[in-house]
Amino acid sequence: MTKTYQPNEPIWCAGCGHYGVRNALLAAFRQMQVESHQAMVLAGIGCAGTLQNNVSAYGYHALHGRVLPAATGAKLANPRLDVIAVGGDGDGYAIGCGHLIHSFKRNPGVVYILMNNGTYGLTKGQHSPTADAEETDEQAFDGVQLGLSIPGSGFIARGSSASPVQLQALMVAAMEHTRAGKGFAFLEVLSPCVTYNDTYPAWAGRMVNVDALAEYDCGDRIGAFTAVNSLLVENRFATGLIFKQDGKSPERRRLDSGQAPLCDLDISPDRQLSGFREIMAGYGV
Amino acid sequence: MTKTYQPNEPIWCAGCGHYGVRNALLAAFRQMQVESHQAMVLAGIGCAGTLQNNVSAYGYHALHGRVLPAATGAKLANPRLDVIAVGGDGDGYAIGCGHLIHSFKRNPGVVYILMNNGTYGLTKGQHSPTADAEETDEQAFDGVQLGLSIPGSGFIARGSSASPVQLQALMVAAMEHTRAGKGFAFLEVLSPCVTYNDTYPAWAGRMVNVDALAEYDCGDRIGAFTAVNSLLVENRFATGLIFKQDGKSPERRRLDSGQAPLCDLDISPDRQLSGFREIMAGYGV
Amino acid sequence: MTANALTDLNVMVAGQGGDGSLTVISVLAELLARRGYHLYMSRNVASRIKGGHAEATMRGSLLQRGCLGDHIDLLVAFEQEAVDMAATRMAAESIIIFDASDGALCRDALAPNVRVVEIPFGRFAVRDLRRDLFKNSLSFGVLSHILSIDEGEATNCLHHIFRRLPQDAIAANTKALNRGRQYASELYAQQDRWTLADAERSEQLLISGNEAIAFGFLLAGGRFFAGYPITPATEVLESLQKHSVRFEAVAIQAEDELAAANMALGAAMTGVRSMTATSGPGFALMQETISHAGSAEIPLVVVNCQRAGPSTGMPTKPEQSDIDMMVFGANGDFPRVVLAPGEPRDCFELSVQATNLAQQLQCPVILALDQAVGQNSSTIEPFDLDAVQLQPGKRLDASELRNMSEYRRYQVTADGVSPWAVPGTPGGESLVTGNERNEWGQVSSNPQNRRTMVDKRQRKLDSNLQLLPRGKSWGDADASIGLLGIGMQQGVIEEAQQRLTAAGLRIKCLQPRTIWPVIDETLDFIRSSKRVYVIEHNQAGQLARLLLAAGASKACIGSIRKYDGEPFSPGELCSEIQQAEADRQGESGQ
Amino acid sequence: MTANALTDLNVMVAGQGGDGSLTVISVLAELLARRGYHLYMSRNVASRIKGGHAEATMRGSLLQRGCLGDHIDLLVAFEQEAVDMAATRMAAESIIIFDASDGALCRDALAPNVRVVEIPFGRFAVRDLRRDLFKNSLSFGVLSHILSIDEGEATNCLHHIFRRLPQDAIAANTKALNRGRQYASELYAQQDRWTLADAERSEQLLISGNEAIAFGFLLAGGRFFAGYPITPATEVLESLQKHSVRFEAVAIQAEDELAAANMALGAAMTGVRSMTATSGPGFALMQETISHAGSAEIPLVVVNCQRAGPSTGMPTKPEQSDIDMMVFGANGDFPRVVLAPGEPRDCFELSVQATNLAQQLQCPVILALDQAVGQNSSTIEPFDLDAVQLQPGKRLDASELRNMSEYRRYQVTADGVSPWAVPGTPGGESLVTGNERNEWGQVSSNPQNRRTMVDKRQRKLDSNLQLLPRGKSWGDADASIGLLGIGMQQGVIEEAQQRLTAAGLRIKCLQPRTIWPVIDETLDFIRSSKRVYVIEHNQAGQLARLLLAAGASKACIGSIRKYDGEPFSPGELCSEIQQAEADRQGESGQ
Ligand SMILES: Cc1ncc(C[n+]2csc(CCOP(=O)(O)OP(=O)(O)O)c2C)c(N)n1
Ligand SMILES: Cc1ncc(C[n+]2csc(CCOP(=O)(O)OP(=O)(O)O)c2C)c(N)n1
Ligand code: SF4
Ligand code: SF4
Ligand SMILES: [Mg+2]
Ligand SMILES: [Mg+2]
Repeated sequence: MTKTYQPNEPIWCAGCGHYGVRNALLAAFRQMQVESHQAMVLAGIGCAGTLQNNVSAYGYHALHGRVLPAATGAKLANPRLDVIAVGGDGDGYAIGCGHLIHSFKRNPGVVYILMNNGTYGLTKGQHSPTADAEETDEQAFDGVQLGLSIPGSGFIARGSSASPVQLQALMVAAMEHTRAGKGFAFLEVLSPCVTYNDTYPAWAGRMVNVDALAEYDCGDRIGAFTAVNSLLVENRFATGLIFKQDGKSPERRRLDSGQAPLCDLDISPDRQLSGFREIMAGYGV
Repeated sequence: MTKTYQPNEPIWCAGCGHYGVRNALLAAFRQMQVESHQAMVLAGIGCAGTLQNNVSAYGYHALHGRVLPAATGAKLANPRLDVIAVGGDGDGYAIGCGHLIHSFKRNPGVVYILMNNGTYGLTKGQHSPTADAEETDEQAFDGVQLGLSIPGSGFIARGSSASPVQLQALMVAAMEHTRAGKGFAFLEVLSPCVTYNDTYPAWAGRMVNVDALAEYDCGDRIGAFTAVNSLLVENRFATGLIFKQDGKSPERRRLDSGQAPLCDLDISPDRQLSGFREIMAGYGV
Repeated sequence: MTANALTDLNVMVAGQGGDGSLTVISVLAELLARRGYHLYMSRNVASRIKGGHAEATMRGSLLQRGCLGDHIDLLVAFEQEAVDMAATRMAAESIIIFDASDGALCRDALAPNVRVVEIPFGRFAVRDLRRDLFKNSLSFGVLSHILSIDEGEATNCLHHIFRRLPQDAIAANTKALNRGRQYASELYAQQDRWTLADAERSEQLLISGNEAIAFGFLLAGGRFFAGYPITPATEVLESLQKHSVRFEAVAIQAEDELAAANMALGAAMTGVRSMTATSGPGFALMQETISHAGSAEIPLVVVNCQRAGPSTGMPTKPEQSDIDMMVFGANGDFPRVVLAPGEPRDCFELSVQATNLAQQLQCPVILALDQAVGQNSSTIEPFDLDAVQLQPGKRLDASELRNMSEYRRYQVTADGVSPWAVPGTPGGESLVTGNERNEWGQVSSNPQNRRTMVDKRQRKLDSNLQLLPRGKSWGDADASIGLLGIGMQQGVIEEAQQRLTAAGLRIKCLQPRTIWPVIDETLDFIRSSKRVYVIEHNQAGQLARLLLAAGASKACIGSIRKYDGEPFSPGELCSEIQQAEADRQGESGQ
Repeated sequence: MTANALTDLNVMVAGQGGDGSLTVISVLAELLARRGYHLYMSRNVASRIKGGHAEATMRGSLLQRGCLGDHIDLLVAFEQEAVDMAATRMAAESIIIFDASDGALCRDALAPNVRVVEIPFGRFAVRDLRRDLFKNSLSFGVLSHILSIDEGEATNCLHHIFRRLPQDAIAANTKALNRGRQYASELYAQQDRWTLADAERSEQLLISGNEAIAFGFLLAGGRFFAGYPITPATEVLESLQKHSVRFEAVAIQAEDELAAANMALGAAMTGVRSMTATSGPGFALMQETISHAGSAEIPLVVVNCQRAGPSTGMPTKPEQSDIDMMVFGANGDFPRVVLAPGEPRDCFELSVQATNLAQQLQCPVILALDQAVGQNSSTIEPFDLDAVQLQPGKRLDASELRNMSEYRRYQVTADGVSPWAVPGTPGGESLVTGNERNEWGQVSSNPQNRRTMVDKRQRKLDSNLQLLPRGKSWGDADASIGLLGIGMQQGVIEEAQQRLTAAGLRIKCLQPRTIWPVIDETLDFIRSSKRVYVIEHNQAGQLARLLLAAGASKACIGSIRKYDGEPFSPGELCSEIQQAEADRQGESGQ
């Protein structure tokens, strides 16, 4: 076996929620029998954005806010990879939120795990878009609700680093969704920052697992919005698999139309000379 | 009277929807007795983003996608201005959509008129985020639905350049909302590009004016989402005043707390020397 | 311009956008090409949508030319404004074909020796053929008469251009053509007609720089492109969208330039050759990403088709004022390559090389175009497709990896380039990052490691200079005066040099094609000259300054600049140089 | 280090982040300040969150110093790693106070002449005082003993620092202090104690560059700030958020750097003085906006507190590798000013000047800091607040406007600056745009207008050079050897020069404070020297290259660079220069 880098131990503060996310991801990888060379874990910048260093995979540390475009490019180019994008709420809801919208819309087969702690951990505790309304004079942003508002969004879930079993199950469901060619899977994880915004106590009683509600239909967008919003105005969070709808990812659409994965193409020019000549002829005068 | 620039005639193609937007804005200005020196019209880049040249006001041509941050800065600095931001769907839903989310959240007293034509007019007809699903393999984006998903959003409306009376009324309502210190007012206008994406015929029968529905309650976020989404899946557009909720804008919050408009502050350092000395003393050793 | 067989002809067709000026030019281009002329074509449209002044200009010449000529010989004008705007550029004895539908031409702005043929095309088209649009074929009829083209040849060319139209449309246009010829023969004296040469026709392409960039990228194995529309770079995206399906490639329109560049990075990491293209404002937005590609060592080709800045500037006008940004922009020190093609063939070749170089050096490679290079079209010999070779760089496949005991993504090597494996390859797991890191890719701020890594990255350039494309030089190699310019200056410099040489000045020329790093070839050219005029389109003299920064002697560099959005004409450049030379002589005479 | 009254003392406290190392340094700082020492303080934290190696280093000196000394005289180490990392920097006869709670110190890496005092602080703190945290006061007790401080003075300083804590916390810390003193007197020989000087205490501030920037901005009338957190620039945002309410100012945290910069533009257009602050990656994102401010002529101050690049690089380490980007980044040609302060007073002064200059020139003004300048603190004399003057620039109020027959936002003037009115002023309606435009602000691509407008904008710099801050020069004005450096180099150069002078080398020094445009002062300094060593923190020699580009002679410039994330120490710089001089002598001897 070729020796390659050994995953570091996480550098997070003791008690940080992000440990729970990493553990759930490792467990999900085991459960899904993900081979380390077939997984690509891309991360934004922040405390959350160091998770890739603690997993055996092809890891990439993107620019702040740009993890989703990079993940999209990677997945389109090599659809065989399990492409997992991770990052914090600053990364995904502040500087990167334009790309989040367009990832829902474009629907690439990327699992996106966003660790929401209501703060900028790495830069030492500034407000993030999900920070409490009282502190910011602004209403806290909700990524799940946003996802529901984008036509074509197909997998929206929320877990918590305090509920490892549910979290692992949601990760597995997300990976299954992308592997099935259905497209983008968004999983927000409530993952407290014990150092700058310890919401463990505050969040503890506020989560409502929709998976456990008998009447909840995760295929109904309006119903999901109604549930999520009703909880939100009561200062509570819906968790679980909140919305799921089968779409088709662009990379799967390519494969279905008979095109090979980009990364497998034989690109030597002599293989397609006739095609090139034809295009060139089109410029002839 | 000081002679200043004379608004140009629009440079739009004959029949462009944007004429209707300009005319409605001029009419709304008249109706609201907006004085030209008290209005600031900021525009993004695109065909839509030339409207400021055709109005008597303080006009500003922002960078592509950045009109909302610029408008926010202007309004916070001078809350007396009627700050009107305008732009296209490429400007607002593609490159600028992160700022749109945060403008809903931050809630400055800015009227934002987004001219949606499903295409990039100025760069000659590429798809915009609201382009038809069939052409792009992606579901068209909907800004109204997005707005509803942002907690704290307070004014969401849609008009059409083909319905001048309604459009003018919505503009007036938006300006009243911001003038009352309630915050951000978002008005999407269906404004066809006759040259690259002539949707006049396609859109004609698809609009449903919620103002005309007896049972519609524009104060109910879930109800609004339900209505908008139900229409959307039938390929129809809700128009009218879709959602309204009274908030308080940050500039109004400043004024209410007794702070003067930034632009009125006497900034000569000797006026506040004691304050400065006190801060300096805090650094003393 | 003599009445005998024309060796060089500049024709402008101008009117309101939407007038179809381009059709007239296309038919004429077909005709000139058949007669063995080389073509150079430029469009000038106001930054507005439909309507607004729009002009298309074509130069046909028996010698290959890389720019428009000094003057316009023939103007087809559909409105007064078109004449007024072109007035000062009209050659002596030139001819204006004027659409007098809205009244007679006011020729106040025209020199007396400019001849005018007035015909109310539009009115006639509507009256005789029921559609204003036919004025184009009508005016081509007039043109063909003046150029002594016989009916058969004119009709042939028209039919060729309209070959995809329905039969009745072709018939109507043919009718319009003949009406035009008829009016012309009534109005335009037989003895004043011009004649075209009839040179040997060779196989030619008529292609723009942007199109050639896209084509070269595909040839070089490029299969992932992400871009965002922006004038004047959009055609790279559009060409690739057109051709992508055939090559199973992806050409994606992103939500903005940040997404485009980062998608390209994501694809590049999987080993797929990737590109993005933009113009100044978008390139400015991509700065952080370009620095990241430099830091994380990801191969990426970025096209910057420059327009007049700063900021939004004049989007449809050419400039070379992003040289500073391309060479020196973005945060921190990192290796990058900037290549500057001068015409479509160059665009093709450097696009191939850039795509290869990115793989070989694992760093950002920037293709610096300007609006004129990117959007103007010219005829060139067909590309030599067989000559294109792929350079894979140090890619490791699964079996190579299997035989290695260790794999470190950022292994320190003699030439600074680390062998790499792409995701999906067993044993190639690695950490790719924009942070400083050790060889394994693990974040490190150890000072010794830091020095090692900075040096490693820099070595990628320093020890691979031989891979960088050389420039094109011509003229009198022993001359003491040099002309140096990149991009759109190439064609103008070439013609100016020929004229100056004819006027007795000994001159040598260099068009550097690698502008960063500044390679020895460029410095040697300067060192071996008494003075070098650096010709460029910007206010600051960015290229001249770059050469000074690279060590060129200040005494040796003369800076010739223009920044009004209009390319130099060869004559203008000649006078600038002659003036500068005269000034020098004056100075040294004192 | 002699045992007699210390004139210069470097103390490091190091452990795991969260150990409270900073408290020990704060109490000691208070003590030294009372004794009339000047202070320079630096923190070095790993790029991780809680835990990870963290160190705080303080230099106390009777002469004002702008950097740390060559060596550490006293190290308080809470773990083995701290000792290992500092080992090579320990001075001869230096002392390490080691927390032996986890076992005895392994002193393999230490020179034999380093003395060690081992006390299990942590264990004792928990045992005697029930909280690990008290180890800080314990260790200060030991320190105070070694430094021969009497109990009263030590207690006083401790109480001052803890004055905002509850009484029982103060009491417990006092107890810890005394325990520490007791242990020390048992373990540490009386005769080996050091003594501090007792110089005259003057009023001093202890402030960082970032804090001084924020304060200067407020003084200069700055009332709108928008930023986005980024190391090492965040303190500018945080300081302004702290102070904004008192001055009715706005300090807003935007959703990203693009929003921050454009919000600042929006506010600036209303006449409110506006600023944003960031570091390399964020500054790269702001490039398009900076070009826009240059084009649209909007006053904007942008702080770039540089960190080690490229890309994410080493966020907590200093570098000066964005010089290229600040001077040459962004699209197109436009006027800009780049100022580089060297220490907190400079930060304050240049922040005031930048805020004024932006108004006077209506263009972007960039404040170039580096992590060391921005985040290190030092003692300085209080600022002269009365000296601050506001320069309003050419602002028109309503009555001035009323008396004008015409108002053109972009009026062409002799010095290129146009009088302007802000929204809300009757008669000042105007079009502000990043497109090229005529005087009224209406979009135009007319070539003549274009030239006029480019020239107008450039004139804003060229005819206002007298407004730009001069540098600081010192040393022997007639020397033929010059040292030149900006930012964090200032303090190191100063000290190196003193030592070199003492060693017999004649040297003059310049710290340019305006780095763009390159002003005559800088070029004159070089011209009047036989050689100038340009000292900077980056790999490429960006500052040296900039000076070459501005016309400095290549033969004259020597480049001394470092890029490992660690500042030069004065001794290191001395050797570099002596080595370079020796090399020169060697060469010329051949
Ligand atoms: C362009 C850019 N701007 C700012 C930063 C500084 N920065 C690093 S991480 C971060 C935010 C981290 O917050 P979040 O994404 O919520 O992650 P967390 O640390 O809370 O897990 C910021 C602003 C950066 N690296 N790049
Ligand atoms: C940073 C940047 N990228 C791209 C462009 C080019 N551009 C100008 S307008 C435009 C889109 C226009 O579309 P839209 O906003 O929908 O306005 P419309 O023309 O349709 O009214 C684009 C991409 C630009 N000016 N700046
Ligand atoms: S600062 Fe917060 S988010 Fe970061 S590692 Fe510590 S607890 Fe986790
Ligand atoms: S191109 Fe389209 S959007 Fe632009 S002016 Fe013409 S019709 Fe309007
Ligand atoms: Mg966070
Ligand atoms: Mg549009």
